[in-house]
Amino acid sequence: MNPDEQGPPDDLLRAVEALLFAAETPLSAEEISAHLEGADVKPALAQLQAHYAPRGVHLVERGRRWQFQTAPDMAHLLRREKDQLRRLSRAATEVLAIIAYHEPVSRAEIEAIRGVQTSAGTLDVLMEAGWVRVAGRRDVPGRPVIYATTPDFLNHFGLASRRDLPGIDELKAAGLLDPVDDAFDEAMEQRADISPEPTDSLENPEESA
Amino acid sequence: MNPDEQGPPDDLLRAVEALLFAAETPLSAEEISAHLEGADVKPALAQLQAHYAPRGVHLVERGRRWQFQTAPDMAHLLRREKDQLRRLSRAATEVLAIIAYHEPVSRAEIEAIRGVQTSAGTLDVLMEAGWVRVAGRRDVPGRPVIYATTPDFLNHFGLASRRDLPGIDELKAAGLLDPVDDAFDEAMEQRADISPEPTDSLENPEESA
Amino acid sequence: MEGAALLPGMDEPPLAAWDGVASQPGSDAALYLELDGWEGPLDLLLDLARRQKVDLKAISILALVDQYIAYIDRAEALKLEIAADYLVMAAWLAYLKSALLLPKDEQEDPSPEELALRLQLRLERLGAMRDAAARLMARDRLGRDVFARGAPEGVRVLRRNQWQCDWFDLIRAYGDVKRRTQPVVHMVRERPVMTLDSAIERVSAMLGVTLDWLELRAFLPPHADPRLRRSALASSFVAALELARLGKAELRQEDVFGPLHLRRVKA
Repeated sequence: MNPDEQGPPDDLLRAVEALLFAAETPLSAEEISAHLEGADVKPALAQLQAHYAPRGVHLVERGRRWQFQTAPDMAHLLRREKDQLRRLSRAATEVLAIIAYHEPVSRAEIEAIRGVQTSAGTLDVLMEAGWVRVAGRRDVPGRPVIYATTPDFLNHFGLASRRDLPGIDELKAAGLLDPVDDAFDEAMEQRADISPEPTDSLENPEESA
Repeated sequence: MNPDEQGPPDDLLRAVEALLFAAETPLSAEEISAHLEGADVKPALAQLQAHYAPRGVHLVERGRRWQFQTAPDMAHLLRREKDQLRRLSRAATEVLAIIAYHEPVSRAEIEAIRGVQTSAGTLDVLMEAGWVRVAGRRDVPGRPVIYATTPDFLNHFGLASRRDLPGIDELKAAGLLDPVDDAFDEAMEQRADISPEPTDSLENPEESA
Repeated sequence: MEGAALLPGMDEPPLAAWDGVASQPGSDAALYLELDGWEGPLDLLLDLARRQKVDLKAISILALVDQYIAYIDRAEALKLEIAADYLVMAAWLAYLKSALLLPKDEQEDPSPEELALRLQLRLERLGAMRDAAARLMARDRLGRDVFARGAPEGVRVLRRNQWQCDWFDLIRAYGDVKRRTQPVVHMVRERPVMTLDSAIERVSAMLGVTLDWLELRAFLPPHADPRLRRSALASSFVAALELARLGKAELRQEDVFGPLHLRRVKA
């Protein structure tokens, strides 16, 4: 049992629990606090999270907002045929990933990565799902619109924040989120440093064939 | 601590908890059991009910169906009142003033004094504000409701009593009863004072444009 | 995915749906000719590259070029419709291959190695995002794997009106009502005016003094109350028109709205 939990829960804890159970949308600590005469609710949130961790319902934080949801291992019991999620096209899932990992990002930047034009419908689908929003314009000639993800995106994909995106640290460390031009310059510099006369595998198809 | 609860909850308990949490309607024990390969869920329901009894959310049985709901002593938290400052409309201010000067007064009398009809909403607003109350009925045919001000009214406007309201003579002295014609003339004179060469405007529109 | 799915001589079923990872291992021989299944030539290249089963960093660009061109050739042989961008890529890759095979000192700038490196970097980036998308989609998703409360009671914020009105508003409102409804006695106030007769008299008298043009304003009483001046200006203007009509004066105005001049007409 959690060491925080001894005896019956106090009224503040019960109040936070009741509010989060009743809420129709995730609530930030500030919103919860506003309902409770400005009480500091962070310790109660931490206690509740610990209390619910082994249970069938979990308390999760998504983009600084909190909500109860069923434990992931209960998915097989709860899956409902009637509200199957609409299947996203491959293009839409890739565009969503590119926006999430690079945000904010313009359409041209998305296309540079994918090597194809993005149909208007693809971004519309993502915006209609409430996962992507227009986040302003880039301050370059043409002032292109830039896109970013929404709090609903984090909520839907079970991410506490963008730092939770799968593998984002590794991708960043490997430079895979940098534009090709930057990576190219860096690679050329490294090559120059290591071997001024590189003999690389590119010329040697037999080796890897 | 509940004697039923030792160690972490088992999977059946967790499944029942998750199912009830995610359900859109109350579920009978049979319905829950049907989702869980016919397991006997009654002990789990009893355990859950005992577990949630001291918490902010209760598991309740109504007509043989089970559901989670906010603990009754926490229900008041689900509604929060927020003050919103709103300016009294001109019509409402006039009605309030008439009631203050003439109370107790019926709606027909208010309309006779104002010279215009008064919408029902206007009196509602004044009663919502707590400044006007129903003070009985006038003993005339139709027995119309009569209105008067409240102690809150005096309080809000910083009056010790209604006698503190300025009399007609004082209003006159303050220029508040001057006919509109006079007020207009006065305004014109003030304008003339400001621009000593008002004749120019006839011959030279560019200058004043 | 409909239409162009072809399995040259193989009995494997076609891919039912894209699953976000490279094609099944061992399917080299059974190269699916499904251009509809790829999101452009770069995507096809990435899929071919993934078949080399090595890190994208260590990929053989020459082998990749051969595979891509072979693939397009096969599609052409089968008379499949091939989008232009796939053909452009094929031509570019053929050029890249020939350049890579040239001796170093005959290579042009930018060197084919650099072009190959750029291609490899692009494939790596697209591959990273393709994998990221697959991992994202495989997460426990709200409404599919995890669920919010099915019947939340809801938390409501009720707005309570706090009405604002101050003492002065109240008193003024009462004054407005009283003023609006009290019986009004209209009295016309005596105003300082110059009558038309006196203006005609005054202007004629002043015109008699000189034969020069005089501006209308010169005919006004110099130190009059502003309200009298306004009246005098209007009357003097009408007087000037009247005198002109009678042939006793002439009027001149040089531009629209400009100063109005008048002078006596010699009798």
